[in-house]
Amino acid sequence: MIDKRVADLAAAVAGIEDGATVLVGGFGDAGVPNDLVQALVEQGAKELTLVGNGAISEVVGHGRLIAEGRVRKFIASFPKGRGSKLFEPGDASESVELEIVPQGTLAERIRAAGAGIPGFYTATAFGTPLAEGKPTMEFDGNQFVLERAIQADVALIKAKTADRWGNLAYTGTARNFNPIMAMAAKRTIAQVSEIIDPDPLDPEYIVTPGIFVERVVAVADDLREEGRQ
Amino acid sequence: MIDKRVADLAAAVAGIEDGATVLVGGFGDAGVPNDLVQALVEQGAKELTLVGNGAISEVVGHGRLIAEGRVRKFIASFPKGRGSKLFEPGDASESVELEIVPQGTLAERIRAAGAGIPGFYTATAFGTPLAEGKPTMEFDGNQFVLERAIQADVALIKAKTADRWGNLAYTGTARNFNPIMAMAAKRTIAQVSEIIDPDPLDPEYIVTPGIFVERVVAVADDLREEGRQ
Amino acid sequence: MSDTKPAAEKIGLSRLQIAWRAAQDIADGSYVNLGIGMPMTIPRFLPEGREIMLHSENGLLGMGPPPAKGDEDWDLINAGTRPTTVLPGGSFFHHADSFAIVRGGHLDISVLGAFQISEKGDLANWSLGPSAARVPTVGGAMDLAAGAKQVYVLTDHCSRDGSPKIVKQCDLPLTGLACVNRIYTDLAIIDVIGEGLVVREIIEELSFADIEAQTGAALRLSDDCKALTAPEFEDA
Amino acid sequence: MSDTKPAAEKIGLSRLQIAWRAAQDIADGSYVNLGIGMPMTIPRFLPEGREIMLHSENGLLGMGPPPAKGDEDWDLINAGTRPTTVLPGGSFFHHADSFAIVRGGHLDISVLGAFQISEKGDLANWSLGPSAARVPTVGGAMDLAAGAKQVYVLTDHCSRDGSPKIVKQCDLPLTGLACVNRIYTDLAIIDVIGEGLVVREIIEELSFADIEAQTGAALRLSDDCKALTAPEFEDA
Repeated sequence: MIDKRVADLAAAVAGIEDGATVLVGGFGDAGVPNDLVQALVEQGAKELTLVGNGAISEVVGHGRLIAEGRVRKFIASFPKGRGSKLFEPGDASESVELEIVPQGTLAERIRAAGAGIPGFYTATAFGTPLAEGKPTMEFDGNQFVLERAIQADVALIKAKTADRWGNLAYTGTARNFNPIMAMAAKRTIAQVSEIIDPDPLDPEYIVTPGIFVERVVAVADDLREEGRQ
Repeated sequence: MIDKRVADLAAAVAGIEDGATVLVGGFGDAGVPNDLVQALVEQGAKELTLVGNGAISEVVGHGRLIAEGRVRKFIASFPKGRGSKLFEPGDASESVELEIVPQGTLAERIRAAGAGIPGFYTATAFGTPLAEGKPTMEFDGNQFVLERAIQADVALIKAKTADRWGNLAYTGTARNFNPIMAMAAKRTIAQVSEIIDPDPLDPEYIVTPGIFVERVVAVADDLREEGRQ
Repeated sequence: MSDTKPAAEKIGLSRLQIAWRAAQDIADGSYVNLGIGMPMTIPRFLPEGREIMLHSENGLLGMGPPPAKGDEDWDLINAGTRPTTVLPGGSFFHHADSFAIVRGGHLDISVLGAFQISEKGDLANWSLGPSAARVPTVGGAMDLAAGAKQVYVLTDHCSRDGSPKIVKQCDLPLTGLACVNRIYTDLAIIDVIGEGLVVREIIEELSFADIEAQTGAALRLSDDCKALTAPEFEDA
Repeated sequence: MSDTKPAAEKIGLSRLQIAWRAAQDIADGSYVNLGIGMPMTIPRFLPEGREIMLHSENGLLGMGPPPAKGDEDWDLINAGTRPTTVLPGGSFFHHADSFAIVRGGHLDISVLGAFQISEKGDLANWSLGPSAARVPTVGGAMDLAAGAKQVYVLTDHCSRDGSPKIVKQCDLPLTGLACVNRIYTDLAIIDVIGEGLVVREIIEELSFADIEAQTGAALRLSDDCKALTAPEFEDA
């Protein structure tokens, strides 16, 4: 029987190893698996390569892992969001290696990993500092940059509803990076507001098929930064 | 005001030019825009480059265009489906140039065109006759083939439900190539079983956002091969 | 001496007026992405009777106005991470699909801010250089610059120190090469076409020579150059 | 003379028995794609109590049994274009997402047919060569060969003319290089591992030498080689 449900957050993040590449979903306050991140902080994994759009806070989400000193490298498009106190001189985050990636390229590099595409060409960033050192190729008279897939060990994602097969549905703009991160990691762990059972999700309305998901954990009252419930 | 609805099939296919590259959706009997194809036959465009999974029949769909002598080149993974009488010696289709593409590569080449990716690398077909003459590249010790986007002038697709904004929802495996073809063409024309109005489709359940669609036409009693309604 | 400086500071469009003017050029039925800052004020100035679909790169097409206080849904936010709403006909999608819309050339217009624009339409708008800040942030700017059918830039004509923002060649880190199609400033509207920069509209207080004096690149005057005007607005 | 030939034709597993034997090796919870032909008969032989999600590359995960006559929905078909059903927990997706599942390495097992398999695990199963038919058809075979975590091949050990299908090097057009992990035939089960072909099971009627005689490539005998057996089935 297929049953991706795990009992609690500790079980959800068990086995994530030091040095892992970890995708963390979300954009702004929407779709960030804050509870899984908190569980990962408690689990103790360190020297992580963290991949996500950016840290909007040092209290929850991506920024929490950075503030706790668990991140060796951060691959992001907007690493320091409005209101974040990270990356200030003297801060613990100062030693974090940063790789800045255009947001669309970041999304496509993640999706590529999930789709078995090791590299692809894009016009984005051609001729800019963010394409420096990257191979280029001309197609039909225009220049493009070769971008590589971002393979990951673990994805921590958030969705609204799951079933025991690990199928996921989202809400609003909380979808963002979560469905593509689910595809890109060897092990995808989803926190959801609700797990329906025994009936499955409607097959027409599933955004992430359960094949991409290893564990789901229900967190009804999810952790949010104050005033952003 | 945005209103993608057109009155009839003739209006839907108006303006498609000789020599156009035309994507036609569907797999098997599911999701093939047979009525749009029939309208295109009547409209008269010829010398077409046709792109689709394959022709399962010479009576409807892709095969109809081929049987009518409108196709110069056919890019397909399974050009002659079970039961098709095309491509027999002496047949009018004998002069059609064929480009055989692995089904997943075909899908990804179409999606790439819609996503602004002129080329990508894939393991599929490496070392086989279908990769002959194509550039290759090594990533992490493995060999991959460079595949090019399939840019198109027109996509003829089929969906189940539309709204006036051109948003589309599908049913079952009739989804297949239709959503990615919608992204890949300069002009996407959709036949649907029903156009709802004035209420729009639920934004959570839309598979093809209306930005990818130029025209929608309602065909309640769609053309199918006998016994496959 | 003392009466010229205040006058020079007063002339030209306000930031809201620049946004208003750009809004007039967005046709009915357009699909548009609005960058952070001045571009985001465009929606309140869209002429009535036009239905324009706003794209928010975090996965939303058909973005509506901000919600009323108390109605915020923090799972429905805009690219600036603030709560927003969805209009009838809107849709949600994931980030790769959202940037397929951008990078695949499906947006009619992307409206961006600028630090510098070159005479070839190169844009610099994401970084003031390696020394300016410890943490660079690019977001979707490079995708929006490279991908949209038309890129409009909304900017003050000159920096606060008076130096031109429209230059022969950008010295700040680039966002994209030859990507800008039209520049709306407080003083003029300038198109980037194959041969260079063409001035389409100038505020009534200034001459073409005045615009040239405040621009760091060669300009051509359009044959049918018009007066750049806008209604007065109270700043919110 | 006359009593050896009929005996030689009778020994070995039937096509249904080969499918049955392969089905026993598919673990509970596996995600599996079944190719056209012999692989498609596997579902009826899956041991009870195992929940296995079948992937159909035309956009379906959780494929069920064929519908009852009269219940066909021609918008819900399998990769062989015949009506099918969807089981609880199933989902629909478009072709690029469906092949992302295949090519991204998410399927546990892809089960394919074969014309030839080389000792390195090269597979030829899509074309009998340029002269054989005017119209080549490849479908998803190359994606399934390249993408799945494990590729199982179900095949008769020899062609109808008695020539071996397991060969040193394929002379038919390849489907994929070094992609096959395990071969189920009417006579044996053979694993492709780094060093070559290892025989895991042989039918009781034959010896390792017999298998070698019907194989065109070097074989090694597994230390714990077992008897290959299967229950009897009536052909449908």
